[in-house]
Amino acid sequence: MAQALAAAALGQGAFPEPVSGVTLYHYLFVSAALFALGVIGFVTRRNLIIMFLCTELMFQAAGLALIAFSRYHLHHTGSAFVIFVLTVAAAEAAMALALVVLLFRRRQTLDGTQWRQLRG
Amino acid sequence: MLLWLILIPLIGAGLVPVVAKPYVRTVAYAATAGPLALALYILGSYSFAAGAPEALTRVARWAPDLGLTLRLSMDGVSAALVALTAFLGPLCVLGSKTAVTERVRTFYGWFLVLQAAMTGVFLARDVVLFYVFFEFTLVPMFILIALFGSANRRAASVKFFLYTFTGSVLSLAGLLSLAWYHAAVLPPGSTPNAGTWSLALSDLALAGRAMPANLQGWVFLALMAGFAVKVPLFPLHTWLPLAHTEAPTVGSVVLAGVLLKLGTYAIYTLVIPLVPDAAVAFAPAVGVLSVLGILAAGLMCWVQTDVKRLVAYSSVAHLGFCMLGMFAFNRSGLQGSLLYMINHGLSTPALFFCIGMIYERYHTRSMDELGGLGSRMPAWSSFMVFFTMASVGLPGLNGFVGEFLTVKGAFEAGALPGHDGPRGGMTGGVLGPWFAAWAVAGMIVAAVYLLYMLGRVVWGTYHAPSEHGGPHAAPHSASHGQAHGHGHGHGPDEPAGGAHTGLPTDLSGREVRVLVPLAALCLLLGVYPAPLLNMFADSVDTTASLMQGALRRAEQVRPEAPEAGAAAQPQSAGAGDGAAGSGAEVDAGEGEGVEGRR
Amino acid sequence: MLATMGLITGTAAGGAALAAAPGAEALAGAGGVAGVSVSAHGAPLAVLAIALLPLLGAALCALTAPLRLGGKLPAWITVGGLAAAFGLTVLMHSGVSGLAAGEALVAHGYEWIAFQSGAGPGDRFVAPFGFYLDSLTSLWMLFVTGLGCLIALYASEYMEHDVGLGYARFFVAFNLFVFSMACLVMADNLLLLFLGWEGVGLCSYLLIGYFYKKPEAVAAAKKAFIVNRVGDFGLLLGILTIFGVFGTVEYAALFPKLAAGRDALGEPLAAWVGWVVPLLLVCGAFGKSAQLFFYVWLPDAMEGPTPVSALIHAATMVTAGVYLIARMFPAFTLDEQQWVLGLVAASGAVTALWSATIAMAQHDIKRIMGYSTISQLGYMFAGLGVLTTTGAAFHVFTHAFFKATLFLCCGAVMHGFAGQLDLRRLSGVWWVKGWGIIGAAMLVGCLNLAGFPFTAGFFSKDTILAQAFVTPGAAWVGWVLLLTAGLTAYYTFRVFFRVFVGPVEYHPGQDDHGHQGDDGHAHSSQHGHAGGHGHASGQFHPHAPRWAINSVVGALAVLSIAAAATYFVYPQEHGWVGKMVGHSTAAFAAPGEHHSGAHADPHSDAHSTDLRSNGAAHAAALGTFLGFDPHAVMYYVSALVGAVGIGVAYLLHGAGRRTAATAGADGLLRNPLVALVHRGAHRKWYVDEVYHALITLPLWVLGHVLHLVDRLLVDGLVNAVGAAPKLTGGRLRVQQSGVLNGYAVAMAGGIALVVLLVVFMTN
Amino acid sequence: MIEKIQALWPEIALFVTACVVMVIGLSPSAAVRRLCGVVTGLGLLAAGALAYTTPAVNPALPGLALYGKAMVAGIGLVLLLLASGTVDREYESFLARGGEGAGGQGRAEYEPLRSTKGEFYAFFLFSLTGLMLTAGATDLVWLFLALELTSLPTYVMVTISSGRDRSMEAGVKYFFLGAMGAATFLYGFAMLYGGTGTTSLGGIANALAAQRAAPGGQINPIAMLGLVLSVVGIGFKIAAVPMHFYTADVYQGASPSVAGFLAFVPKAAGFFALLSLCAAVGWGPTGDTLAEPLRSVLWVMAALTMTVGNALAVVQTSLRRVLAYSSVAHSGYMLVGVIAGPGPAGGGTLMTSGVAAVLFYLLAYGLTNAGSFAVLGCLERVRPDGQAEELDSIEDVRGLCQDRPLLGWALVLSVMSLLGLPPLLGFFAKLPLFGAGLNAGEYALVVVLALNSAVAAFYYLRVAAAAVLEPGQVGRGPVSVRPTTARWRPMAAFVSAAGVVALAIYPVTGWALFGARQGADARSEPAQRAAAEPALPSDPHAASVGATPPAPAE
Repeated sequence: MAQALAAAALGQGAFPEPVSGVTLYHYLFVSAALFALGVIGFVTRRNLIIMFLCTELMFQAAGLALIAFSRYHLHHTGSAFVIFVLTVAAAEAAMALALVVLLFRRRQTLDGTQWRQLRG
Repeated sequence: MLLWLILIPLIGAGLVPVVAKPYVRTVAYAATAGPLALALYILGSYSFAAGAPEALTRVARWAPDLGLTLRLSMDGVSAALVALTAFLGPLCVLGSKTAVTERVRTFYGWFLVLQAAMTGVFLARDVVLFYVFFEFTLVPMFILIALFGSANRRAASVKFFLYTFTGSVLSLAGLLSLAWYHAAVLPPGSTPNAGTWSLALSDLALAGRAMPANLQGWVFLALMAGFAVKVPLFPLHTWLPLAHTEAPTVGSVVLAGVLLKLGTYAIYTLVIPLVPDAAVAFAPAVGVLSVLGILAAGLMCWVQTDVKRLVAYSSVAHLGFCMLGMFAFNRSGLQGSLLYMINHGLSTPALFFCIGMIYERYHTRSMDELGGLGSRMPAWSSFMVFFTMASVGLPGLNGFVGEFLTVKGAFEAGALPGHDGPRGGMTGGVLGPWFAAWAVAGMIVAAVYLLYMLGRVVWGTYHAPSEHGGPHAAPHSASHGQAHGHGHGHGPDEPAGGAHTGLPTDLSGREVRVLVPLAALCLLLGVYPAPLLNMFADSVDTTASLMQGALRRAEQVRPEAPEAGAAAQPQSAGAGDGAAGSGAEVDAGEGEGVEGRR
Repeated sequence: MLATMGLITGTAAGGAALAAAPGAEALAGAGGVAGVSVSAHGAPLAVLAIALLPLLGAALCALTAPLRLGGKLPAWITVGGLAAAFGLTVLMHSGVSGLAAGEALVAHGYEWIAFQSGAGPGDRFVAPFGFYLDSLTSLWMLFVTGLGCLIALYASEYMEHDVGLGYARFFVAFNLFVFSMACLVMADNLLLLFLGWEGVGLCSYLLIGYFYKKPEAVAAAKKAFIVNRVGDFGLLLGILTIFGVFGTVEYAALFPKLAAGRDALGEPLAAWVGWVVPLLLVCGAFGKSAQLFFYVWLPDAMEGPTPVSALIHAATMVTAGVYLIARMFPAFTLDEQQWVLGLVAASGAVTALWSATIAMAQHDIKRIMGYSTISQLGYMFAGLGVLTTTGAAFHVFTHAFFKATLFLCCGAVMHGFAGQLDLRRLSGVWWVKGWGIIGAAMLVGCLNLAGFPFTAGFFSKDTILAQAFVTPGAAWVGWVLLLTAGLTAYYTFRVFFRVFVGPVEYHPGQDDHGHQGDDGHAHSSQHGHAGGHGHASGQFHPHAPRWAINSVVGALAVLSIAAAATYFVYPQEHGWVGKMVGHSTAAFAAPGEHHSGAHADPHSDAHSTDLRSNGAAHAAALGTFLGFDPHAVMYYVSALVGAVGIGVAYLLHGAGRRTAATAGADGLLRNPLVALVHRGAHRKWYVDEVYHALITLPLWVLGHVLHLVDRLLVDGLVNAVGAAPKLTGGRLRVQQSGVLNGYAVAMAGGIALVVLLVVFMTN
Repeated sequence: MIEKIQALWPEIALFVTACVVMVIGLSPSAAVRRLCGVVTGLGLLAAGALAYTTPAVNPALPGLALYGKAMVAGIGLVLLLLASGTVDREYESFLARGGEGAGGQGRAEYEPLRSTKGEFYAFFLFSLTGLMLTAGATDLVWLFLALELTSLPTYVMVTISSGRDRSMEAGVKYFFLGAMGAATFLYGFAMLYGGTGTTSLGGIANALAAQRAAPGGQINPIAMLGLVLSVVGIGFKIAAVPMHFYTADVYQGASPSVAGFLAFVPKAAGFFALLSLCAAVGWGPTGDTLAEPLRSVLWVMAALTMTVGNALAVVQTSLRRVLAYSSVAHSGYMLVGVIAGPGPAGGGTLMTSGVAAVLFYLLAYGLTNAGSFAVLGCLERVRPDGQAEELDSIEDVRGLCQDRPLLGWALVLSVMSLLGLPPLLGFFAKLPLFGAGLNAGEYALVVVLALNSAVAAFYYLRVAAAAVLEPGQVGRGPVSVRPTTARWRPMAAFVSAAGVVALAIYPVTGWALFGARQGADARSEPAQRAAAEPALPSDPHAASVGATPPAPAE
């Protein structure tokens, strides 16, 4: 899907010289796959840590796309963006782990679905 | 001065929570008498023959970024309705003296707010300002019903609020779409302020008339969504019987007296002049609904056992006349419709007052439980009969004039067959004799149900619920009758509803003072409606001229049908429900008749 | 109200001096009216006092209740006011009688309803409070105020049980009635006529329901008002149509247009106007005058106090329909075919016969009189229908007197015998001490009603009968009326022979004028007659009428004889009434009238405003009575028929009667066929039941159905719409499971949908 | 560089304040700790003042930054009043009592680890810093960072707000779903960057305009996908369908003070971001429509958001959930303004500008909503086990107008204003949305908006009715509702109520609206504007702050 989109959108198939064998499509495909995996993992897993890792996967999918585009456009904006994304991801990771620890201390479980007192 | 009409009750409402409890009612009297005096002064010193007097127009800045202005003005129509509002105010305070004994501050505070809001509606000449007042009447009314009503009050108040609120939000959308059209679509220069954002009624009226027909139609529907509910136009009326039945007496009085008029007034001021072509296009439908309302609500009245509910349903029927006259678009109809607003605002509140007085004594409104009060309460019965007759539309009392003129308007808003062009009184339009005929049939029904009510409540042998009946509910033995042989004329010293009401058998002087002004006005307006007719004349003239123009336009647009089959399209659609079969002949004539108008 | 009077009369007296007002007004009116007859079209405002005096009387009577002015003050106020009004009317009559034919005086009070009704400068709707005075008005007003005054006097005694609040209530309504009737008759426009029309309906309602504790009285009052309203439906639509076509409701402007057959724009009328307008007006007239389909209210109206029955339901109000048709007669002759008049004649004849049959089988003497009133109204309508407005008006005039006499006699009996009205429980009343005048007056009334030769009733009935045979195509009407005349004589004298002559026997009635005394009324303790109406017949003493009743009844009896004299006053113009009618809008030369030797009057054509070619057309095919000239032989025929009726009545009810309850007629009832017919007639041919089943019940059921629909369907729909958010919310709430993954799935699904949407839309 | 810094003075002020607060919050002296709130307030005041120096950074929406920052500072003050006393109430009173009770020792030592006050206020300020940054964002990177800076502290605030399980649950839901939302819009940003080749909003606008101007006239599908994903992802911040699921759970679980914060701050950030993105796309050359399918997505989101939010609110019994779902619905209303755009060039008044409508609505909503949550936060219900909990159920406010008239009427005013009942602030906020929607030709959406406004009456009326109509509880058996010890919170309620009324009265409305219009003005033409409105006050910033008297916290 991403391939088709990119083909339609950018009208050109190949990266500039150094990595000409691999096209933007491939990167975008991988990125989309990563994102989809992240989503699927996020919705199917119950373990909070795994769920968090899945969100990291989504972040990194975006990061991958950014780098691919950055290379594609031949400037470093996207790469710079990725640095920030990594930073934020790290901050989130810290918070997530803190939260998980807090929750675990309360309930002795990492199952996210155990927290369902609030609903309706 | 106009601002004071609104501010005095508001100031009163502000004082009510802070003054000492015994003075609450005094404040309420003052805050309702003030506007009444002011209104009388205005009526006395200004002539409305040439539209709104310059001195009674006030424009102030409010929120320029929203195009909002504090634009108040008073023409003949609003003057009359403001006067009606102000007139009912002190009577309500007087009439609620014994009925409201708990949470007095809340009651009078909100009542005064209600007075202010209703007055504001009639004075506003900026559509959003109008809407602000229009909506704000809901809150005090909601509280009055929900706090001071009877058993099922909560449901009634919620239904009242939600139903009317829902409709009026759509009305707001309609009003704003007019403003948008004025600001964004209308080419600058085509009207004085075209191209600028304005919410002034005068600007929007010009904009609305310039709208294409289909857009007008949508705007019309949006506006009517709110206002027709308020009127209430059949079949959007179901909130009304409930609200009336459950409301406290004063609530019903104000509801019937003024609040319903907000709807008809809004249609008169905001719908018809703003989207005249759509009004013409929808007039047959409105006409049919009005007539249906007159007849169906009338028949429904007849099977009620709750007397208050009966009167509530009768309001639906009555307002049907009002709408019918208004959508006749001729001077008779409009005059009648406006007059009807005032008249209904006198006679129906009076009936509610009467019923309220009974309810205070016997704590029931069921005609199965209570009846034959004529022997027990002759004074009350006299008033009841009087106001019922005003409501029936007896000539010589106020109800008749309006009723006759609305029916006359509806009759003339068509053409008589065999004559090309309007004859004599005929003005042409989209209603016509058949609408009038059904409406007049509604007058028969009115007699049926109102006399049915009189027959059960006033006439017949006395009976009342025993647990509340007080001393008179004792067995009707002959000796009892003898014992009270002379109690007839001097009932006032005998309590009827037991010690807890402290009310005399028949009306107290205070209650008589509530009813006498209403009766006097009913009679006066019945024999001498000229002051009101003159006050309305200018406004009616403007509207009627406008609408006759719209009718002509509609005529030109309408495809020329070859033969007598040229029944006006909306006409045949409108008459379809009952008048169709026998009305075909007349319809055909009308189709021809409306073309060659003067 | 006083302010209104001041406004109208323009005199200071009206506004200021409350007590002195009647007198002052009367004087002013007298001078004014006398002086005015010379002026052509303006009349002094003082004639308005004819209507306003009763109104003032009503106000004063109403005031006596809260002021606790006891005694018979209301009655005296009423009698005085009406006497003054009568005096004014007489003066007005003298003024009006000097007018040329077709001329009228207009007294313009103020503009009741007036406004600009169209865009043009002349498009004004005006319905003034003003009076249109011509001889027709004058004729009606003379007996309205005159009879009103007399009957008020009668009522002052008759109603004495109710001294207290009810007394005042009675006289308020009574006065109001005269006011309304005056407005009806004297109005100078159709809308004011409508005011009077509805006003008399209201007063009728209030007075029928006077004994409001009797359920029958309340029901009867309601019925009267509603049936009248049904008629008013037609009248109001007629008024609207007239305004729609002619652009005016004022007589002064309307009649020339009607005469010319032109509408408001001066163009010829469409054909439908000629029958639609009369038909609508007739609808109103039928309602008020209790004609076919509408008559059901009138018998029930006998629940009211007898003076009311006499004044309203016999003499005046019920003749308003006749007045309306007479007044608007030009509208009835617009059409070439005049089939509406044919309808009027037919329905009049059928009503006359129909109600006469019912009257024959009733036992309640007041009801018999009620049905007889309907029957006589049928005569009047038939007279109108066969084009003798004169005959109709004359019958109205004579009927007013003799029927009032009859009712008042019945009322006296009722008053004296504690409400007893059953002819099987009363006998030989004439022979009871103190009842002489009543008995004699009753005889006079009965003779009149039966059409005994040389009574007033004889002449007036004869005029109609003869004309029915003359007018082409109406002969069957004549036969029906003739038959009815016989029946009338029979049932009239049935009453007379059973109640007033024969063995003396009486049983008191069950109630005291409907006062059950279960409330605070206790009348008996107030006027010293406690026990006078004791319910045990053993000690019952009839309560003989005193001076007021006797004098009024006597005077009326004399008047009803004297009325016959008017027939001979102006022979060229068919008597005094004929002259009056001939000078008014009702003038119409009935076809063939000039054929009659006795009544030859070529002038009458001169008054005919609108006959156009009709007279000639009709003249070609005038009817005869078995080959004789009807006008010549009808005297003898109707006298014969009347005599036969009286004779039969004597045979069946007079001869050889021993007790009150039995009579010779009882033997007849053993014949099953007769019994069957008798039962049918006694049950009023089940018309009430049929109406109830066909009209009332379906509408009532419809009301319930609508109410159900309203509550379940309309309100249900509203509630359903109102419940929609709640239902939606309930559904959506399931999604809000509180489970983290569930939310994630929903959000991911949403994102996926959006992505798909984008892909779909961009490709 | 110095220009960039100039645009950030308010943020810098807040950041510095945050750092200071974090430090003094750990002070062993209770008096110093008490200063946290005051310092925060001072910081907000300073930021508000400095906001006036903000230059027009975003060419598409030059006024947004200034207005946004000023408004954030103003509403921030109200939120601060509301947030006061959220954390450490029990601990501080424990210390004040000298450690009696729970601790058992004779004298309690202050343990910095047990105190979260400093952090809380610092997070409060960080979040507002992020919000201000969002308002001034000119670049996708900036926007991403600002949004995350806004959100991350709120996750912590939710979790620590009440120390109960429900807060934890709220925190975990909020955090995890928030991370998913963030990933979504990040992925969208990546695609947008890919499709346009730049992260600068101005650059993106140029690129998109060029794509549209090219033959074929379509926005690059990748860029469009990016836009839509960004919008949907940001939908989490504004609690729009389909990203609304967390809302009620989180608002209910967090303490009312934090819920009030959540209802405004992320929402405002989301709308700033949405407006910036949509401005980059442009509402079409004549200012009438957004590019498809972005418009369709927003349209569906708007319609669904209002409808779902209202429908869910109708069936709630918890007042916090009612307010939460209503906040969803309000987002839907505001999306109408986003769709409508700034209206025709030079087009007259606020009534035609959807952007201005959104900005004004944010102000009104923030103020009003703070009031309603403040009333909840002012009171607590004592549960049978002796634990006290801030109000939750509608039942708890029964008879409030009789028991505590000031609070009760403040609640009623807030709720009625949220309903949009004239003549309260909410009505004047909703009015421009109607106007703008009509102006953009979105008739159907306006009808949906109108009907939803009516549906909203179902539940707001219920709340108001419970407070007004029910008889008071005081004097009728045991009273379970009592005031909390957070003394400043009632002030938030009163300020909000006063604002709800005052802002409806000329000329205050004029100022506030003028500010919103300035903020929305896409085409900076000061001279023209001055000519059009000669009599308006010259200080727009004073307007939005002016309605909220500066008040120190704690």
